[in-house]
Amino acid sequence: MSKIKTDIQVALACVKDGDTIMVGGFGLIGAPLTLIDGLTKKDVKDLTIISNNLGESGKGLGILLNQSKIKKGIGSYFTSNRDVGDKYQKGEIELQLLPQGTLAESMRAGGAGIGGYYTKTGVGTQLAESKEEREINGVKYIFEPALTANVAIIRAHKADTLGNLVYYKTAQNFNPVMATAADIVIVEVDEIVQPSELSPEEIVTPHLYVDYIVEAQQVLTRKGVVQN
Amino acid sequence: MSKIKTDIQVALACVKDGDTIMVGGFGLIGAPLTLIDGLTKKDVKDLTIISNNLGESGKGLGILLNQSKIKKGIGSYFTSNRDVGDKYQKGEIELQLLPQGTLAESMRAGGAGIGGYYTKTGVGTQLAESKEEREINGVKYIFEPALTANVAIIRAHKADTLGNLVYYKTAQNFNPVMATAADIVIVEVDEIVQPSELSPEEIVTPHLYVDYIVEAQQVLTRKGVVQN
Amino acid sequence: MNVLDKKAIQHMIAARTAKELTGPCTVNLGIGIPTLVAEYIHDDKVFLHTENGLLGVTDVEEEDIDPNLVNAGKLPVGEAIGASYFNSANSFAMIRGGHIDVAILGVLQVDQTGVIANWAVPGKNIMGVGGAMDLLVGAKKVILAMTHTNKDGSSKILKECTYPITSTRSVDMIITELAVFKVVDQSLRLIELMPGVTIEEVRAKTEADFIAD
Amino acid sequence: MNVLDKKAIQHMIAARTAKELTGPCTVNLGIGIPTLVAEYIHDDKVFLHTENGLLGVTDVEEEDIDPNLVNAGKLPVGEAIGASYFNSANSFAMIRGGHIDVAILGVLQVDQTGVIANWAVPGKNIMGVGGAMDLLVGAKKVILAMTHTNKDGSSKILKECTYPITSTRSVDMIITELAVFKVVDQSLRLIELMPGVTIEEVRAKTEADFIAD
Repeated sequence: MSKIKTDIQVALACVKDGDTIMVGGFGLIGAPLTLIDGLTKKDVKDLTIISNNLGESGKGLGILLNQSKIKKGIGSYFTSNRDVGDKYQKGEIELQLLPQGTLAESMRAGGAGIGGYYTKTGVGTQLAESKEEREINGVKYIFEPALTANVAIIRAHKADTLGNLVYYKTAQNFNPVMATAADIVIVEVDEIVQPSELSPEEIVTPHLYVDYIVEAQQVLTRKGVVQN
Repeated sequence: MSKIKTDIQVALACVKDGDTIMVGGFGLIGAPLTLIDGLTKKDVKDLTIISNNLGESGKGLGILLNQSKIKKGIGSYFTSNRDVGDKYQKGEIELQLLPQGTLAESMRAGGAGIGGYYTKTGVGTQLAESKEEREINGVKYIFEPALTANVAIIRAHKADTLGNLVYYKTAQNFNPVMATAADIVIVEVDEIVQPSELSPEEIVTPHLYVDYIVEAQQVLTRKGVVQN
Repeated sequence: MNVLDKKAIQHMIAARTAKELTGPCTVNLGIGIPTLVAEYIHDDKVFLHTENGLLGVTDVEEEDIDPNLVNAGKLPVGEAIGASYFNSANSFAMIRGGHIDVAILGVLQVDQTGVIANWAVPGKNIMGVGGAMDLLVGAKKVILAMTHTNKDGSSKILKECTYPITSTRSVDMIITELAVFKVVDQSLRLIELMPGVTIEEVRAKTEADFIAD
Repeated sequence: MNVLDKKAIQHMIAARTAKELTGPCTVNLGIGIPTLVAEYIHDDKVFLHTENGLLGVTDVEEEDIDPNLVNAGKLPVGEAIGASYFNSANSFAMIRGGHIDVAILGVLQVDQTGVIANWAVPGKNIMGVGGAMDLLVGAKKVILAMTHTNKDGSSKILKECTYPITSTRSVDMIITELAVFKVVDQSLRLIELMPGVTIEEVRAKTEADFIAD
């Protein structure tokens, strides 16, 4: 029973209406472009998307947004896609804005079995208005609950056939954290190699976190996103 | 102003009476044996030691214990050193026993600016008796505060001259986490190399966490601990 | 009980426990009898995790022993193909986050609801807990691999634990040299007798109530 | 104000800001003018951190541009010798844990106690916060590198912020094309006038109260 899937839709078969989906990437960098494209071609709705941003206008997650498949977005920087604001104004999407560090840390907490944690980030600001405040050793913190998801779609550089992952430069970003925080983790990679080809010290995401592996068909290059 | 120190006592000059010190290692594996030896030769008292265990009887931190330099021990497994129990019975040492995962996670929290967090580990047990319980999404958790220290003494495999660190197999254990959670971090290594010799992808502890580097003089081998 | 020496009994328990493991799965082995289980796993999709920082534990030849490559019991181990190393926080994040499929543990006591005690003895100093509590809350399935009785012949499977419990979570299965129990709805169900063992012997050596179909 | 075009003003601010950075130190540069500061750092012990996962940011030649190697503004950057990569959780653990020495930020507004607003404008949708709040609570020292006024000539240094604040923490220093202020005990202290600028000009273009020695 191999983790490797050649059909993107087969890999995405686990995604259901109403699911919460984590989507890796910082803008297009390290985003699972092939799997996002797959989602845009899948008949699914009412998704909650946890991702730093919701793509750009008409690109990546922006397509999914315009297809009205996204019920709610949880992220730190929606400004990169003006359509998000328009949808929000019209009441067509719920948004939860989190500081970028809180977004990352809450997913790490979710992956590590932590129910929630106290951070100084956001204390005294609008983003903390409805959040519990607590003083610990004389310092004010706010409570942030863990974030988890049904499915994470992420991007890595290489996977071995067991599912061990290594990443490429700043295309790492949220991907390793999301790999820990979802029930099912689907990764797209530049290359699938044999287990002996990744050294035990360089593996960032151990295979126990990874359920399905696909080869990237859409790749970010200097010329933009191209078909691989 | 190099981070590299050739004199162990110079590297340990920052350690003061009453300090809280994190000490890496899982038993002797990955323990900073040279720096621990240095502590046993330093005139210092009332230390709080955060370490998985307090060495073995008359070995490593066990020497420091027998020198009565340790006021309090925070760890997960003191059983490896029967002297700890004797001292505790006589009221000569305070102990705080934490589940191993809580020990590691609390230090990570300390290093990451988190004030405290909720874990399921320990709920309903003796170790949770004085701890705040909270239900999150119908699941019981207990509150654990972050752990930080004045100084961490840790063990790595290689350091570059900037202070970037890589570790060796299971000699990693608590060391990378402790590197993040103390005001001053002193590391002992097998080898000091030039920055270009460690690849950006293999570095586990970036140099901003490391203050002083010494070469290991006491090394764990198949024959036990030997002078290097 | 058959006339078996201590070591043979331990191996018998370990061998039976190994049969519960079919890959793909990730398994954490505790100290003692659970560690022996590794010798009886012949499925290369059963991946062994050790909480001191390695996924992909395998056995090691005497000549390849590396003092810095050990399991949670500080015994030398080897590194399987596809193995990876990580720090203690990440290792326990795997455990506590529910990413380990099976934990195989030893215990001091287990009660008839499947709740265990394996970290402290009253009257003695409470000196070590290690990763026991983390594994209990985190592993998807917990199997006990344990001798049925103490040295003095008293049952380790009790109506109620007299030692401090490790977690409020019930284990899933108990494997001893006499029998195999499943814990179903917080009660013990005898599902198998070990070769040559009678149910009367199990009843005689088990303080806890259990259901035998 | 001298007759300088927008770009020249930005570079002037960036160049002055760079003078505040003496190694060894780790510095995070925000988007906009702060990013330009990198061009004026010539101390190889000033290490640049970018929150999307790189310590050791350096400039990159056009022919070496890698689309997967960028800074927090998604601009292409290079990898310095001794650089390292990490995921977002680890990167923000560095920031939030107090391991970044200096953060250089742009703002929409700063008040006379040094509290800033740089993530939201009332009446517009609140759509992006990024790492601003994290840097404010985490960096040991925060320096603003900003134009003194808005396009319409109104002051960005106010008695009180009218936009939502980013943190209750006061920044440490404000550097504009007109002047340099230190924030001492939650009040602004003018410590330097930029070349050719008079204190009268600064007073005219600053709504906030400040102390000039």
